[in-house]
Amino acid sequence: GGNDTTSKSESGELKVGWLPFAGLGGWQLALDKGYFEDSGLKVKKVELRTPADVVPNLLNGTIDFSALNPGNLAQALAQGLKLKIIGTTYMVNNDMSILSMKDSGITKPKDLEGKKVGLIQLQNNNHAALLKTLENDGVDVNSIKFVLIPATEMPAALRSGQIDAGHVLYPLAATMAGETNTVIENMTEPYGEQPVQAYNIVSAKFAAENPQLVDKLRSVLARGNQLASSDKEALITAIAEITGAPEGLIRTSKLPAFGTDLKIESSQHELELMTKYGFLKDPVKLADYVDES
Amino acid sequence: MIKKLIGPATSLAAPVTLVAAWWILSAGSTSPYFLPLSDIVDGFQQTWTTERMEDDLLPTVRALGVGFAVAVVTGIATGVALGLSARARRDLRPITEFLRSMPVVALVPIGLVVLGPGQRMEAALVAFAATWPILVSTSDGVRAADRVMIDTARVYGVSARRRLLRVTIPAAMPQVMAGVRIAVAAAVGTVIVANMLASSSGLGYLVISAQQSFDIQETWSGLLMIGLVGSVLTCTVVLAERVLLGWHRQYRSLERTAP
Amino acid sequence: MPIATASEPTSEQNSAATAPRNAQERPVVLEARHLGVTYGRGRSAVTAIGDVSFQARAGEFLSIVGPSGCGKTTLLKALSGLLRPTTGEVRVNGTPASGVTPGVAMVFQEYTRSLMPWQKVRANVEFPLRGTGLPKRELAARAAKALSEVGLADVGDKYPWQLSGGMQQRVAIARALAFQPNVLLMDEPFASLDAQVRGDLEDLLLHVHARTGMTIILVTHDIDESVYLGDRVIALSHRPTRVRTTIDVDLPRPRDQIHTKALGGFIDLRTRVLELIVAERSVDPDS
Amino acid sequence: MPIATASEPTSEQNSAATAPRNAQERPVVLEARHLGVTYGRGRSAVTAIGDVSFQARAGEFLSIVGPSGCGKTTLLKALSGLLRPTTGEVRVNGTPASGVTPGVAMVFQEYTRSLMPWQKVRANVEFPLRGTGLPKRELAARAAKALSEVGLADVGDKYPWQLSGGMQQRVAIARALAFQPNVLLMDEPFASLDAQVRGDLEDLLLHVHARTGMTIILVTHDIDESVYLGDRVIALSHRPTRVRTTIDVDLPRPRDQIHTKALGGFIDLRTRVLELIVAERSVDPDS
Amino acid sequence: MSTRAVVSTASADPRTGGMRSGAVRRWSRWAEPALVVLALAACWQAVSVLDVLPREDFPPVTAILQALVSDLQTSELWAAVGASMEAWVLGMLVVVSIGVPVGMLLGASSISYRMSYLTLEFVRTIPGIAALPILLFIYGIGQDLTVSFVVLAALWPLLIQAMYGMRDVDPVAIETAKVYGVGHIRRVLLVDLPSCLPYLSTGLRLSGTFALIFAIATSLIVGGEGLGAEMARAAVVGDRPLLYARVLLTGLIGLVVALGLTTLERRTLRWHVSQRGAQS
Ligand SMILES: Nc1ncnc2c1ncn2[C@@H]1O[C@H](COP(=O)(O)OP(=O)(O)OP(=O)(O)O)[C@@H](O)[C@H]1O
Ligand SMILES: Nc1ncnc2c1ncn2[C@@H]1O[C@H](COP(=O)(O)OP(=O)(O)OP(=O)(O)O)[C@@H](O)[C@H]1O
Ligand SMILES: [Mg+2]
Ligand SMILES: [Mg+2]
Repeated sequence: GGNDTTSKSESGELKVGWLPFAGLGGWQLALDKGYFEDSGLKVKKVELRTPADVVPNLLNGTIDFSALNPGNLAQALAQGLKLKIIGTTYMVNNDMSILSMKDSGITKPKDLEGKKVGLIQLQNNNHAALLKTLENDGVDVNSIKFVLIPATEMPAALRSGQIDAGHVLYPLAATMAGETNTVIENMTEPYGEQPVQAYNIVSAKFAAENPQLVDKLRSVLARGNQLASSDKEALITAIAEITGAPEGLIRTSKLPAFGTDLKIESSQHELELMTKYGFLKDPVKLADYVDES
Repeated sequence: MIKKLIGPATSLAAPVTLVAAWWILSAGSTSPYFLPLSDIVDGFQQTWTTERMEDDLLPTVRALGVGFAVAVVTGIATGVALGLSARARRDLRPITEFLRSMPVVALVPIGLVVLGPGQRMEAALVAFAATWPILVSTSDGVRAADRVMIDTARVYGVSARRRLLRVTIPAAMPQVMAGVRIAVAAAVGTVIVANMLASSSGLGYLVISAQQSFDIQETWSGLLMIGLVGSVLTCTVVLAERVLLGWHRQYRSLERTAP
Repeated sequence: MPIATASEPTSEQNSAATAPRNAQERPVVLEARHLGVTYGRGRSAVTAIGDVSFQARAGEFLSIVGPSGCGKTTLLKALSGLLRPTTGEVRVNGTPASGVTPGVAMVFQEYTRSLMPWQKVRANVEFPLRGTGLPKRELAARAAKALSEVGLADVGDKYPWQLSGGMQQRVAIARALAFQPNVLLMDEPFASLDAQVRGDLEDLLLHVHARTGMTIILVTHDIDESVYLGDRVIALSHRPTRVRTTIDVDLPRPRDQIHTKALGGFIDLRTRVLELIVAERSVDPDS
Repeated sequence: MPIATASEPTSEQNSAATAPRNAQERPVVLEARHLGVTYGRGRSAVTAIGDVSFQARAGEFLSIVGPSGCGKTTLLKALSGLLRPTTGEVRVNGTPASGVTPGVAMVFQEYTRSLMPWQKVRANVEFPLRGTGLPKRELAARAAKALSEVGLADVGDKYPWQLSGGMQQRVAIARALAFQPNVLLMDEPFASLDAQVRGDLEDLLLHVHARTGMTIILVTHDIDESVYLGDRVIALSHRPTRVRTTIDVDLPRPRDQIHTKALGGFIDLRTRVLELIVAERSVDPDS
Repeated sequence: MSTRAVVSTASADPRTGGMRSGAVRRWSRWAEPALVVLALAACWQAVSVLDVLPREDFPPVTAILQALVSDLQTSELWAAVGASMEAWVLGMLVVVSIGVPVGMLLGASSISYRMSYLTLEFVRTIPGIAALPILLFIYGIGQDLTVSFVVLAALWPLLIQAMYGMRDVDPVAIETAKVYGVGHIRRVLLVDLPSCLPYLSTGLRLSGTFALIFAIATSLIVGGEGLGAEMARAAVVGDRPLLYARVLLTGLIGLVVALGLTTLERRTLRWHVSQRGAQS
């Protein structure tokens, strides 16, 4: 089994499970501005590829903290995996759209009926939100075929006509500007304004053994997010650093929002929707897993 | 009579012992990823309903079967060609070695764009990945075929085609079969990767979605099923091998039994 | 080789069977012209055959003798077209040979390795006949006959590696006989046989030769055998090989073990060949 | 086999060299007791050896003759311990053998396949000696001596597959000689050699035998050879094999090609053996 | 490729090669493969330029090469390649030290073969990638995980080839060694191992490539350091020329590894039938 996370001495190095998402802009700023050092913390990035990799690495101590979306988080908690929420990483900011190619003739949700739609993950909170949006528009969702397409291949799949519409992430969406129609502007609309897209997560064991460390971490990450929400230029630089995309491209992309509110309520609503569509068996109460300072 | 029973008994002994050990050792496990074997078995039964088999097992098996069959044919055909001609081998080496070292993940985009997500793409990727081990082994086996035997056929004016089919290929058969067996693992791996990355159903999809929703029990069910599918494919290959290489087994086992 | 000449030996063979046994009148089937074979290149090159020329006429029985390692096997390979000579050429029916000569059968010295281990004995014997368009029945009949001629009527259903060395050698001979070639090349075909079987097979060969009029070139290290069987004995020198002498064997045919070997001529001939061979140094000159 | 008995032959061999050549007095080194070997099981079973018993005394030279496919190779394999007999037993120095007998060398009938193609000739000859603790120098010297004795002093640096059939056979013989075994088993070791080389090697064998007093069991299909070399000739019957007769060869030693073969006793003996063999049916009884 | 054409070239005597002059031979040894490569590159160029496949997603060769050249000048790339190659070397060390002895052991005796065979066949066909969740939990992201993937993928080809090779050792060679009293260990080293070499060499070439694929792809699939992670980086921002430059680099490394192993093979198998043609 995994190595032990015996209590980290206060001087110990923290390992962050890093994902190449713009949503980690606040964290990047905290790193760049030396907020960790200010609190006497040292951090090391461990690069991960997908949110699913976060949990096992947290549990076996390869990483100490990371970010996880509410859907995956709920699924993990429902399986009895011991995790704690210690803050908000970032929020959706009208930045998740369904696009189609200009010449496809698909311009509105109704046009998607009987078509193939590419998603980067199936049966998660975003998928549930999309279904709800479509239903709200009176679309027969059963006639739509949702297919899994790797995020990086979404533009290619659209261009070659293998899918009719799809969820294109930033900054890739920006590279397709001019080629596409926006079929659905904001697919997370059913979750309200700026729902939380990822929470700061630690393992329950880590939280129990290092309460002071967690407190420090919480405040450092909050400081980063505050800067991210107030200083757009700094944020763009940070995102450029994370994704490697040119700043110009980022400037033309929609960007996520940063804040510190936990918004557990709206997340709980997401879980209910997921349960409704059968993506989640057990809508755990997220509030029970928040690690209060 | 007893001899007949001892054979299967020895081959079953190790797996039975291992499973028993696993069962006992895992019984009290509390680790979230290492479930007690009893839970895994329960999960396996729950997961693999008829419906689930149709949705997730069948497409994968079909893509695997088609892709593998294509790989066997193209692998042997090209392998024989390359084994026979030093010049073709030399001229194509940069290309074959280059393609052979392509990770399937890097090829998914091309498959996706050309064939679209689905079984056709999966089968094509399987065919691609599984061809190489067969090709390499076949070409090596053909090169190693005994000269005296081939010269015999040549002298008797046996046509090139018959010489190939009746002398060179049978002589290369032990190597070819080794390649085919290696290809089984490559094929299963590839179909799972393709499933995971760009399919909305299938065994790989089941595992990845179980993983993403942290359903460890279902992950294990998927894993076991993958092992089973692979084993069935291997058994088919082994059966084919028994038919094709029956002589070889007798030939070699005979002297091996001497003290 | 053009097809026209390829079919020639057949007609010649038929005529040879009835034609007068005057060797000089019959056409040349196989000819070596200043043949030379060198293995390898550069410093490690070994010249196996230096310069060998001779002719084999249709229906002739040629024995070739020579010291161990002198290049007899190499010569047979060159004659059959398996090996391209380094210098000189092989002519088949007067035309320079290119590739393997059709209608040739060969019994290899490495007989164990020339049998396919995955085929049973019968299939091994039938193997060269398959794909020639011969009806299945005829094919099976020929194989069965050849096997019983070499005294192996009952092993058709065994694998070659289930047989003794001598039996395997006989299977290889049966294969050559069943093929009914125009030219039969044999590389020490009786090496692993006991005296009795060897004698029987020598007589079988004489019989087949008389019946079909095929051209036979036999490499042997048994002087008695070379004289007993051949129309001519070609004695080769040490490496790099040349033809040392050619001895015409003017013993009457049909021959048989008892009478022929008792003839004064036979004794004289074998002594002559023996002397020739002893005159060569007993082992490689460079040893 | 216990080590104590394993080392015995060496002392016996030394004493044998000096001891009076009275066969009856010397200890039995190798003994076959009601030996039987059956290949396969059930319907396809082939009984190669029916019931064979004989003894080989220290320093004795035994020739074994028998028709092709009768089980001579099988017998040698059983004697060496490579093959476990189906019935009966092999005794080494009076103890039932289990596994391969130490101090035995064997020249295989399939000599081509018994040479390792990845080793050059010299390494092939040295192969059994390596790991015996022999100093490198001694090892190289023995190999070189053995190679030159068989007339192959200059091919040490070639691979076996670069040699002719007869040369490969001589390499296999050189390997056995360099090993300096207590018991030497040879399976038609001269089959691929020309008369001259064959005669030379026969004499070499006689010489080595006289010098070291090793026990030699030679399978051959050449009657002259069996009588010329052996102290006794064991004639085997057809399959399932039994010992047909044992003939004591009371020709004086040292022997040599010219004088021994001219002796009246030699001619008589070879005729007797020949008659015995001819009395057996020429080919397998079931054919 | 038609069988007939290939067979006719093959049936020509290998010695015919000797007829051609050395210069021509040397020229054709490099020129012909190069021409084949050029032809294929030209095909891709055409496919891309003519928009048979979307040009944005499948950039022309020229753009890929440009990206490769500039990429090769960054130290990040070399660090990534270094990490991947380290995983390859470590993985191969484990693979060789387990695969060869275990494979030979299994092939040597029918009893050990029978006993292990079902278990092995089952375990072997579960691809490492499917066991990702479990492995990830055991090792966490990092070089250990990559190496374990490499081993899982590359062990079997070598092991199976070793097994088959062992079953194909000439019985007469074994009997020869036995009769001369060559001990067990020496027999394995001096008879079995060299006999198996042709098989092992095939296995090594297969394993080497599998190992390389996984040494690189693991960081593409699960993250961590390596060339795969660099590919992912290029993919995330949609820089296709750079992505394909890195894929191309993967293939080039594969080529180098394969040529290295082939050279090794030519050295160690000088005696083997498959190499003899080259000498005569
Ligand atoms: N592996 C085997 N499986 C089945 N039968 C075998 C096997 N090896 C030998 N035999 C049979 O056993 C008999 C004796 O074979 P063996 O090789 O001992 O004969 P031999 O006396 O050495 O003959 P030769 O003089 O031709 O070499 C033969 O009839 C042969 O068919
Ligand atoms: N593949 C090869 N490579 C290099 N040298 C070879 C090769 N084959 C044969 N030779 C050499 O060519 C010479 C003649 O060999 P060949 O086999 O023709 O002799 P042979 O007359 O048949 O001898 P034997 O009576 O012993 O069978 C030998 O000296 C041998 O070493
Ligand atoms: Mg020869
Ligand atoms: Mg024998």
